[in-house]
Amino acid sequence: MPNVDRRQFLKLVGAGGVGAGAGFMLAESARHPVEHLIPYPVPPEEYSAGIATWYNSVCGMCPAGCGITVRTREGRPKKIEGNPLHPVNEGRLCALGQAGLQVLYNPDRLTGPLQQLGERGSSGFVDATWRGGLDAAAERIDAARNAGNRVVFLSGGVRGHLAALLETFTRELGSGQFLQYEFAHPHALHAANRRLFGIDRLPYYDIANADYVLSFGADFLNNWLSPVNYSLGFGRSRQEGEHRGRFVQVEARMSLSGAAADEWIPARPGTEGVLALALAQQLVANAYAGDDADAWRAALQDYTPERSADITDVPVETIEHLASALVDAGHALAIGGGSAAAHTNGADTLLAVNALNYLLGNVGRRGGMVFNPDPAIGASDTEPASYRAMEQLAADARAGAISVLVVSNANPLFNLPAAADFAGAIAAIPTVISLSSFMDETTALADLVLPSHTYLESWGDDAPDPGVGFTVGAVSQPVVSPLFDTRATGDIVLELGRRLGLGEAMPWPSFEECVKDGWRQLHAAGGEAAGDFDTFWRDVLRSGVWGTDTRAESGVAVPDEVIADIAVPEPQFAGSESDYPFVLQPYLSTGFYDGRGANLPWMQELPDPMTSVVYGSWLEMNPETARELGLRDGDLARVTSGNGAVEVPVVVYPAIRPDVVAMPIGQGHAGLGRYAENRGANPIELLAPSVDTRSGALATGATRVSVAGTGRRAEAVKIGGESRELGRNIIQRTGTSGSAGHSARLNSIPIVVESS
Amino acid sequence: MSTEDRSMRFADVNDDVVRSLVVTGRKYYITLACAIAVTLLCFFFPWFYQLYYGIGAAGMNHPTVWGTYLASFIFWIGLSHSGTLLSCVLHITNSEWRKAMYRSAEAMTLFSLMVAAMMVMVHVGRPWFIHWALPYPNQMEMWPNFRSPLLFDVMAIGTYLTGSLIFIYMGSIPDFAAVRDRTTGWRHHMYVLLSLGWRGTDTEWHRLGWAYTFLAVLIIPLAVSVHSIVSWDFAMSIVPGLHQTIFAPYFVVGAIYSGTAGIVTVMFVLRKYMNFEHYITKLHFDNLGKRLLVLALICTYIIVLELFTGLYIGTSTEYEQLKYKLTGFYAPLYWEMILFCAVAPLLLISKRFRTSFVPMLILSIAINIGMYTERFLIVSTTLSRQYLPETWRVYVPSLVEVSILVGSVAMFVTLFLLFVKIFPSVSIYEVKETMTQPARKRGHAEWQTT
Amino acid sequence: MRVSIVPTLKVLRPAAMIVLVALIGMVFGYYANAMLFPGTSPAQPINFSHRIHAGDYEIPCLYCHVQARNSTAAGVPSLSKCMGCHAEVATERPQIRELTAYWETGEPLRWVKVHDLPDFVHFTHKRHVAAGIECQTCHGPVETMDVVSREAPLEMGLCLECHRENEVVHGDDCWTCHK
Amino acid sequence: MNIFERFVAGWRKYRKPGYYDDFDYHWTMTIDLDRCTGCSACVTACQAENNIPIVGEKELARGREMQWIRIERYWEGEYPNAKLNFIPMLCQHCDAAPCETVCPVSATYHNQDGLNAQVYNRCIGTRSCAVYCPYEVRYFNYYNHHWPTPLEQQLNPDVTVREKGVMEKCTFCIQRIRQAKDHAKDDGGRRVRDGEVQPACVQSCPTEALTFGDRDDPESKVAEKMRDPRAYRVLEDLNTDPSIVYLKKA
Amino acid sequence: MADHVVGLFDDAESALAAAGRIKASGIGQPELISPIPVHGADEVLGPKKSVIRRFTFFGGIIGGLSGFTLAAGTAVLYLHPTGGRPIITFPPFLIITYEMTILFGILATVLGFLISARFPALRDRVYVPEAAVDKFVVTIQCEGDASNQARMILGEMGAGDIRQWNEATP
Repeated sequence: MPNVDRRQFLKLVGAGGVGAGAGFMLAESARHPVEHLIPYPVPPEEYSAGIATWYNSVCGMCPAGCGITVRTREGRPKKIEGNPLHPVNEGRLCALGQAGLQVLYNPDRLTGPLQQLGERGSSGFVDATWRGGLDAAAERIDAARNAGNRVVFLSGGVRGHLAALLETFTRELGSGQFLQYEFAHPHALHAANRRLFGIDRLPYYDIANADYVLSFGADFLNNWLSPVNYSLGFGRSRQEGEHRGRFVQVEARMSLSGAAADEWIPARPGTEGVLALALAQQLVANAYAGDDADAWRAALQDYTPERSADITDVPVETIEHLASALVDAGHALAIGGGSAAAHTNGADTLLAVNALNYLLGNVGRRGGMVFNPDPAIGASDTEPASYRAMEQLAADARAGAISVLVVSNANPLFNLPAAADFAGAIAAIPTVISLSSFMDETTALADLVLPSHTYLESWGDDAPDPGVGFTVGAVSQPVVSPLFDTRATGDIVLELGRRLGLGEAMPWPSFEECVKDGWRQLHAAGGEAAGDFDTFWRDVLRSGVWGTDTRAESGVAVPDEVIADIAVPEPQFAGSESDYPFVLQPYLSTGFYDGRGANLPWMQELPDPMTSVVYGSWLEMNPETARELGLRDGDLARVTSGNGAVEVPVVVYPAIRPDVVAMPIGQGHAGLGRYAENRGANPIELLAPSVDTRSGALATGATRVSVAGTGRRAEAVKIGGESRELGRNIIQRTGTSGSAGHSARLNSIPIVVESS
Repeated sequence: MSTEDRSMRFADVNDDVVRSLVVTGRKYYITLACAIAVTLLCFFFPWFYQLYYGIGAAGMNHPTVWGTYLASFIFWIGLSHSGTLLSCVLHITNSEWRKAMYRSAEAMTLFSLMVAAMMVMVHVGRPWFIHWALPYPNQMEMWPNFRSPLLFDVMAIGTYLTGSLIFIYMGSIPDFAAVRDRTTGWRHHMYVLLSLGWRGTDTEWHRLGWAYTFLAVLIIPLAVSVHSIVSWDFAMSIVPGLHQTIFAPYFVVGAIYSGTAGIVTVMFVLRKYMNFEHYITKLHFDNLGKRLLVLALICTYIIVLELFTGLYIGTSTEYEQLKYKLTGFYAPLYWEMILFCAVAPLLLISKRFRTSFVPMLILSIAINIGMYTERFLIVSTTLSRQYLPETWRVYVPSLVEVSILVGSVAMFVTLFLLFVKIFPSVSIYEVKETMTQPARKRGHAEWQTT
Repeated sequence: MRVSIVPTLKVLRPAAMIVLVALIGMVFGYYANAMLFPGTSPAQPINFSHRIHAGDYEIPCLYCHVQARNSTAAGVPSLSKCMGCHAEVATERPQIRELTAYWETGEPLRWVKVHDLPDFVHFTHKRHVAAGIECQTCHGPVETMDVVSREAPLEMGLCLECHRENEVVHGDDCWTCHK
Repeated sequence: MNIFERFVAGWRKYRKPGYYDDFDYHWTMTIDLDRCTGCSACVTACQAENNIPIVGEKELARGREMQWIRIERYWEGEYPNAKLNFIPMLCQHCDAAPCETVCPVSATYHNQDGLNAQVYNRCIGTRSCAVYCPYEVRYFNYYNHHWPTPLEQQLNPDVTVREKGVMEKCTFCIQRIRQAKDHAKDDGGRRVRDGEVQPACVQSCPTEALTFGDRDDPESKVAEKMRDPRAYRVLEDLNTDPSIVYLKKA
Repeated sequence: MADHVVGLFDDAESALAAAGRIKASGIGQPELISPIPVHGADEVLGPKKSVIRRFTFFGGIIGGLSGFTLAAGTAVLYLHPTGGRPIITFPPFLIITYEMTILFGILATVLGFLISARFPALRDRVYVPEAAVDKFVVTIQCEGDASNQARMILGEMGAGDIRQWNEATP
């Protein structure tokens, strides 16, 4: 290099150095982060990295009791699918069931026992130990027992051996009371069945083999009783039978099932039973030829089409064509429940629907309804508590009769109307212990929180109700080792039992043993033929389900005095029509069920199938009504009942009666974690404490409200844009050429499959 | 004829141009500092924020995945279409009046192309992998997809940028040489290198003339192809409102239109602030005005054509699309575009209007605002109304997008300000060609070019 | 007045030199980093020697990396596997003592991944073992290494070349590895 | 074969429209609209299987939903004769897909199984594929999405988690298809049987409205359903040749 | 090195005439240095042919071929069938071909220009700075007698200034 002087040399060295440093840092920044391989010190059985393991269990998201199979990788559940062997869902599963993973992995789960040091409902919860927590709980219960005060164990719907265990626990306590509160429990259907058929069980509806389904208010394709099973049946009825099954839905607001129906009939709310009786009357008049035909004729003579048309707001022609369709169909099936049963005459309505089934000869028949046998496992004597029972509980509490309340898997504060003042009741109970996995509204008021496992971490078993018409039992097993410092409900109860000296009645070291013991008895009942228990147990765990597979078909007789007594009284609504012009119909939402799914982000982001709204609640009203009230889609409206008021955005809904407004249940939580908190409004709060007179269930559809605009806008977040097809023929129909005349050219080109 | 002041001599041209390069006032520095500051603040800062955060910083949503970034991209590409293309066409047709203004028009091309390339970087989701769109050997053995209209863009814009750069440079070589002789220091070295040793011999002029003409001939079809290809980014899709054969000519015309308007703006600024009153005259504005008028009429014609065919066919998708365009959420913008691009330019019929500087400036800016709106509407009205009504959703640009748009203008201004200090922004030798030639002192007949 | 560009080039030479040297320095620095700190043979919590186990004692790879045969991951042997032998064998060596300490406390070993693929690459050992590909093809002569180091670059080109050479059916479909 | 013949053969091969002589498998889904109730089980199944992020209310309000399969709803008529129809909309895996040609970096292409592949790690995020797709089933990652602990433990290890700036869409659960093929290969190199592989949405559908299989196999369920006179394809006049076949509502 | 005689004229015509006379006198080939291209220089100084057009032409052809090869080769080497189109697809590949034709045409034109005009200048050449402003300059390489003759001609033709130019002493 010629003539490089000192200065230049130094510059060059400097430049080289800077360049080298820059290059070095560039390489450094492009470096991959270090990853680790951490093998188990001792690998669990069946574990192998990179290979999925499937466990069969039972879904705990709603009372339907579907069988699930959980795919796990590296010891972590990754996906929940239906268990193909389980007769209830045959491998299928609804959205909420699949979101069960987010119950397990919910970032807002309680990670260990908590003790309230401050005032109730304050943020004074401090971490506690299980030992301390259980000691404290046992001490309080013991004190109450010794003082002869009541200890109430309030649980959500439970079945199987857990129900039996809880029953034993409260019974052995002496002063214990066991209550199950399930918001959507079909009390009215039970009552109607009891009354008409003398059977206190839920029927299995054989929709698959029915070719005409007439549903009164039951949203059976969405979340009524056993939706996955009904959906399977619906699909098969529609397209797998000899004829395409027809399906008619009667309800005031089009539900998801109403959307699937071939015909949707908006009857006046609470008068669905009258329509059923009108049809029955027609049936008896024209087709029915049973022995008791005369009795029926006499009982139904008032329900002429004309009179019924007046009451129900369904045209006479519709009634007549429905009646003749029922007669003509090979297997016509009537289903009643949901919004039709949510009135003060709910049980009577269902009684009328049942009567229709009876007259159609459906009971115990293929393509009709078959009553489920008694559950094979964990038969429980405890009736799920109706609203009336809960009111009683609250009254007792306020009267100071209850000293300890243990709440497990139930959220009465959210699921009871404000009118019930359950918060006030809880305030009067000296000790409240919550076994919830989440900080829900009720748990927030507890003194002691002993968080339980989620259903994916615990042992259990179940006899689905409604089942499939034959005996089915299913075992639920933990599919993952507990994520947090929580314990199974059964284990907590057993532990409390030990501390309270109830070990004799509850001798099991763990709830797993309790379940196993129960199944051992079940196995023993099978006698010699059943083989040895370990093999049986392993097989049951592997398949996740056990039972028979034939339905006993049997007829049922209806006593004449019951027939003579059949009538559907006029529904009573809280609030005067002039002050509160609209009937409020709250309904279980697809994603949240009765509110329990609101903390699952998948469910929050699942667009409501009917309106495509996410993350929020809304008020559905007829376009006509909206026009009269001067409201547009997205206006914030104030909904006022005699018992409260909420503000929700309006969603104009083309398929709802003009005198009805509807709101989904599920949002409006004050607790339950980041995804649920302070979002939307809870329509249950608005409800008047009216009950179904026969069953004592809360009549959720019996409240009148007034709606007024607030002048503000708060558009509900919607995924969908324009909700009309605009003649683009996206959804095509056979027969009539859909909505657009010029669309014929869009018809399908033939898709040829060449056989090779 | 083309210079106002016949008493100007050749030496004055050299003096004026060199002065514009060397003598720099405070005003210039302040403007430059402002432009750079705005570029950094409004373009780079939001862009880095967006890089860190994700494209979510912009307002795009599910059906309308393209937004103002792409609209700006087309806008800048369009603006580039007047300069080099116009210069080439005028060069080939030997238009004298081109000579005073073509240099800065070409610079506009160059810089708007650069800004357009930046808009692509801003637009894509992962600009750190943008090199995957270029064909180069790599260990993944993955090359770009040459079937993609977007890759046509890459090739066309790359070629156009190269071509424009070379074209403006080739035309400037004699001027660099002239400036070289008058400068000292680093400027001198720079111009020595840039002028390549130009002397101005008859051979050199001859070679330059040929090369320059060839380049012009090559660049005209190139420029037409560039904006056609940009239009194909849209027209090759099957989206109602985009899938139209008229799009390529529409875009080309629109591009030249907005570009010509852009030239008017730049001419005004140069004339006013670089003291080029002698060179950029009413004649230029008059001529540009006439062209603008013609282009406006063609543009209007195509707009009407689009409406007419769409409404006449009346298929659901086209019809809904047009209805939305005319009366929907974006309708005010549409009518604003019609006003600025189709109605206002009719003023150009008046010669008095064409030869008044300030009204022309205002009109040219209005046209470009209108044309920007037009590009924005192409993206937003069509993408938010496609085949499935269920997906229809309105798109509103976010603050980041608006800021980046403002920043991109500032970037253009910055580049242009730097340009006027490096390139002679008026072509010295071509201006001299248009001037009264120096004549023999001994009474030879004077001759001049016309 | 001169027209040649040569004098100017001469004037600019020092500046150009600086830029050039800086660029060379940058390239040098980049590769120096890659050479000096390649990260291909990271330090492990226990100095396990594949040379001794796989080389000297000729223990087959699949004896410890059992799952390579049937899983996407080859699997790192669990502590219990190590202790299966080392409860008896060479118990006195300091490294084995360390191992025993891990075993006794039940603390898992944190091995550092040597052959690490990006998350968007879904490589499966099973298929490659089933196809009879030697482990050494990608992992290098591990049986000669005291400290395992990554020999192959494990980049897409490597996979693609092998897939094409062996005429893997649809082996260059992107979704073979990226999904 | 001399060089000329080789050239001609190569030319013919590469000039063949669609290139593939025959797809190895021609995966197809049929959706029976008469069965679909809009219950959205498929939507959640897809989210769980394919690591689809939780977008959040704010982002949903800005219209940035992420659902590889969505339920579209169209009202028809007015009260009291209003009807609501559902149609599940997912990537149609068109054999003449407009989205494929437009990608400048070949991040989306058609593979030998008749699938419209999307390679996330190749995507540079021009979003043109989403513009070109008439079905609007391509979703863009506007951010890096986060899963609050321990929700991230649910992520399916067989599916890549997409980073910001990347387009994503339905893959017909390619990880499941691959797994099934893997099993078939282990099983003596047989072909994948009908029903052996089901995407998550098909698997979950409570009304069995969705069916999945190889349309080239005339015995398969999908082939049978495609022969149904009710079969049609959405926006068929666009000639995109989709692999999703809908069965008309009655 | 070579000496040059340089004559500065005020106008193009005189310069051109002077160049013509010098050429006619057989001293050598004069060069005309001017601030603007001079019309009619060809007639006086002899016609010029440039190779640029060949560069442009062949550049374009090479560009076109390489463009198509690039596109088709890329498509064939790693097959990514898209949109039901053939692997080698004409309409799009022709566009690539078109763009590459123009790109290579432009680059070749520049190359041709640089080569044919002998740029960049590595050695000093005869030059007069005034020629970049307003003087029309005639130069001729000559020594001795020829030089005097040239000076005479230039002077007769009205050169305002006549200089001697040498590479060593500019």
